[in-house]
Amino acid sequence: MSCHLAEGNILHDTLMYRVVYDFVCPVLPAWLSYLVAGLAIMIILVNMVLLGAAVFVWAERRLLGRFHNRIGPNRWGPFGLLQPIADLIKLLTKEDLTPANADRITFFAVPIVMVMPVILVLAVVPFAKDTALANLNVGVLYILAVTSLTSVAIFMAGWSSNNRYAMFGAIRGVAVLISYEVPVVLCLLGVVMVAGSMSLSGIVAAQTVPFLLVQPLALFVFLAGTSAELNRTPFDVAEAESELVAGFHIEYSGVKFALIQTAEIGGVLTACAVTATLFLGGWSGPAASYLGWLWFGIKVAIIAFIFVWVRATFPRLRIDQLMALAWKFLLPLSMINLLATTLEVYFLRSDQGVLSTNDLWIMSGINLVVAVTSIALFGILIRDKVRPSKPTIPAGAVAPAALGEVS
Amino acid sequence: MTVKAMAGQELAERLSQAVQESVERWDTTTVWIDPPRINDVARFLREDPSLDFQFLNSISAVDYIEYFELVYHLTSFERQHTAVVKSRVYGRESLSVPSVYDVWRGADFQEREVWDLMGIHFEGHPNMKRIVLWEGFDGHPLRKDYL
Amino acid sequence: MPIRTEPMTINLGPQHPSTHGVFRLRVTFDGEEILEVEPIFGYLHRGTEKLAEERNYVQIVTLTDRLDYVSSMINNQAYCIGVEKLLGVEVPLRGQYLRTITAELQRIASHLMGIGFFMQDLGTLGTPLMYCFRTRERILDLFEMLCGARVTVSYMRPGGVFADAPEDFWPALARFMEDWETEFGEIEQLILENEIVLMRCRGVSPLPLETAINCSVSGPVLRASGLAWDWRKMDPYDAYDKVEFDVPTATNGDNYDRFWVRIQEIHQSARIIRQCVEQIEPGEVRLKLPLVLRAEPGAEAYGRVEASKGELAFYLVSDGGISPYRCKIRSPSQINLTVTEHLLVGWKLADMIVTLGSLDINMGEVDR
Amino acid sequence: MYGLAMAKGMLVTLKNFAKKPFTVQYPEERVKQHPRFRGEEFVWYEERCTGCASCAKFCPLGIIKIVTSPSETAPLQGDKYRLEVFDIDISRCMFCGLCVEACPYDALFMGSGFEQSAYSRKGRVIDIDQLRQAEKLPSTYFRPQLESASYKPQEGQPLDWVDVGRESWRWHEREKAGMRLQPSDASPEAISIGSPDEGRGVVEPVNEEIEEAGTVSAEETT
Repeated sequence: MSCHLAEGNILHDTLMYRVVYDFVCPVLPAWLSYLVAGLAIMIILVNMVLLGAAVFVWAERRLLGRFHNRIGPNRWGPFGLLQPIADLIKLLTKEDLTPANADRITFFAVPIVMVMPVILVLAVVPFAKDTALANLNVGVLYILAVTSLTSVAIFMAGWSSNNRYAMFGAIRGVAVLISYEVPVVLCLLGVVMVAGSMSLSGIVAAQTVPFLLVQPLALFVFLAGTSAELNRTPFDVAEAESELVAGFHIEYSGVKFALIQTAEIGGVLTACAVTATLFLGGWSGPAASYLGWLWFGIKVAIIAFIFVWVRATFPRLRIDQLMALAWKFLLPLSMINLLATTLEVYFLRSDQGVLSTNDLWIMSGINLVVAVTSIALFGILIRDKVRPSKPTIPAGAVAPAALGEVS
Repeated sequence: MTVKAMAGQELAERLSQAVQESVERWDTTTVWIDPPRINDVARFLREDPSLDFQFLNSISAVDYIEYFELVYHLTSFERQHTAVVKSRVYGRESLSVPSVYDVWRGADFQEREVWDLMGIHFEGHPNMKRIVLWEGFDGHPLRKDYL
Repeated sequence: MPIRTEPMTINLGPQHPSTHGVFRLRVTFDGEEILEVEPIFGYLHRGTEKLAEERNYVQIVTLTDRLDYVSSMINNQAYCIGVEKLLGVEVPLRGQYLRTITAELQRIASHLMGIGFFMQDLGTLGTPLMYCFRTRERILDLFEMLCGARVTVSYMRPGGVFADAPEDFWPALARFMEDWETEFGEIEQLILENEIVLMRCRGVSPLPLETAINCSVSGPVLRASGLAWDWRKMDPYDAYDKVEFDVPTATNGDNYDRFWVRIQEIHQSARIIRQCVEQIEPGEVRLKLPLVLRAEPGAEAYGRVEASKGELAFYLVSDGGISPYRCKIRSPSQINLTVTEHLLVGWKLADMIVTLGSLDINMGEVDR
Repeated sequence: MYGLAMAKGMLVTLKNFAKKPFTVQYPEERVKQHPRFRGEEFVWYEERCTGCASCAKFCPLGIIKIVTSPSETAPLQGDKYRLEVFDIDISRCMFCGLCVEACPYDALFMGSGFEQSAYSRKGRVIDIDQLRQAEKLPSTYFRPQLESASYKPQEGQPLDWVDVGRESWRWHEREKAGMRLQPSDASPEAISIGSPDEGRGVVEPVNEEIEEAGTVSAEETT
């Protein structure tokens, strides 16, 4: 019974998979152990998303509490750590309502379609050295493709709920998702170009200098774009609770609502993981061969903190302003980044097409200047349109001057 | 610099000159208007440059059993004076007076409220329906005989 | 070829997170744009005016607390001024100063709520709101020290205030006035210049002065449109003629101006409080009036104050009995709503919420 | 530059992130209550109460129900009315404190509690026995004599009826001397004063003796 994986298999060089495969293959036929190992890893991954979402819910609520100068949930378990479990129990025991006029099949399918991409994305993210479910050589492309599914789910939710608020939310959500795909894709092109690889492991390996420094503009655009795609303030127009109450998921309750929430929060975690991988060097760090998990976790936590921080600070943009931001601000920025990176890569790369660490440092210097100047330039260009001429207090004014002279 | 209340007599003289047979009586602070002339008087009060009552503070209605009294509190920002104009509507059933909606938009909700709670109908108001109570409510609760 | 669109009618409220209570708007949208809007209210109607006809003059003070429940001190003041005009009495000087101080503290608290919920409507996740509440909480603490209640205060009585401030009130007030600047400075730094706030509010839903006056709009909304009209200046009551303050005005009357005027008024209120604390002298705080008051038959009074939301007035008519014959409440929130249609039509859904927030209505007062 | 104020705002929130929360965790930790706090569980001193029902007349909601019966000795010896029913419907009470303000004999005080819940509305009607047995921790609301003695109800020192008033009243002395007789079983017709409407037109005496405030000294009562 042959027990080794075929060369060229996309799974063959991921440590996680090999460990499980080697464990089961002595007792099972090859095809079955192939399947069993895959299933085992999948279960681990799904649970990781759920657990991660639970921890993130708790962390976000605690952090938001501190940002608001209050305590935050602290009743269940030490520091309120069991709060997400209490929430979950509440949601699971709630009545699961379906509106009478809803499109039932679509309505039912939405939570599943929403959760799926989140878990699928994590399949290609390396958590530590050689530890990803699939070391896909088109990883970045795969991520972009899979995350686009969310817009379908949002539109399904809005349509099937047969609720006007939900419809509003869905239309807004789809518009935002589609617009923000463009700058995100363009800024990722820069990263791919510098790394010379589309596989996430390859990108991590290429980061002898973290891409945070090499591609600051891309990081900025990527963070803004992802937070728009994840419906987080200041870009949360699709579920704007002060306008649309809950937006596209207004009719969902119980288990379905729990799944949608999981998808959203898991989405944030996934975005943090992808950002950490693409821009902060993923699992790399001192003693990364066995502490990779730790470095990765710390980087994800930092990005997540920034997400929460931004969420705690800013008001929401209006939908047309949000579109303008995507097309007039983020898109040009990512174009500039793409242009600068292209030129740098063209002139700096060696004959084999590889960039050395020195080259990366040079690039990061140039790109920092490019980033600061271009953001400042846009800032100054936009300024006059929104900066108010300050109203003033008339000194001791009482007379209704605006009405004309007092006789 | 403070606002001063306009004397009733002065206002009454101005009004009786401008709008024929509009003033019923007056005292030191108040002028009573003949109900059908309310709209004309209101327009004059707002448009006359020496009166210039651009601002309608409030419309109140008081139920005195034999009659209802409508009270208009007015202010002029430019002249910095205030005035009280009243109007007595006799009877209990199907009362109707002209609306001042077209003179002061601010009368919109207040007239509707007077109709809702006191049962005085304002002719010429474009949206004369109940405001704080629901459609189909029986009676007008602020009347003294409403129990 | 133009795309054919169909108008869509939505009932916004009465249960909606940002209608500030049980307010309902029937809105017709074309996409995101508002074609038609009709405000519908009355869900919180409690018949205060009818109830007032059954209570004696002092008991009505407790009803006024519940009108605009975020600025009950000013409601008390308006009512008490009405009754004093009806009786033709004047409050002792210390009583006047105490009323002015508490009313201005309440104005700060009310405007803080206004600003906080305005920011909430803009879509912040509660951060500015919580900072506003932090400051408001300290004001409520001062109120508890004064009169034993935090929100429904019933502090004032016809003829003054019910009791002098306890001794530890003055150091507490001084401490509050010291810390207040930095706390509020933080809020200002967070929101006043924020570009997103500017983008969302500048030039949105402007209210021309002509319309504002014709629609009987008052308070910060009127001043944001450019008219420096403040009843505290123009018809001084209590101690307002003994203190100096400015009337902040803006010119455009858009959402940002309304919000900006509120922030500036908070500063002016603090200025008034400082002067009052300096000027106040020991003495009587309440006239010796009978517990059950009677006014002359046929007497009437229009007691008006500049409340935090606009001109709040009580029109009282007496028939010589122990309760007013008629007690009409001119509520600024309700009359400010007259401009809703003018402000909202043509703007977007998101702007509508912000505009409602900038009008700073309170349903307890709209419906009474 | 555009965006600077946003960065400034981020700094503000970060600064507040490091600050101590201003809220407190309620059951374990409480905000400070002030002595004037108007709260639940009215403090009632039977010894001081004459059953005049001023409180009931002055209650804006009419939630105080008082039934008294005159004792046999009342007309001759100036003994007070005997209270049979003193019900306060706390579930409708709005704690405005007007009943305390109306009491001319300092017999009724606000309490300082705020956390007494019950499963039924009936359970929230405080009757005369509960009022008798309740711990006497009067709030200083509208009682300047307590305030000038800097009494703090939250610190939990119950006050006796002799310590709370502005002055001693005649019947207190008589009661001390044992002059009060027990009423006979066949009590005369009870007078119920419940709704404020029945109190209409009554002009209460001015109870404004605030300047002469002070706690009752030992000599006065003995």
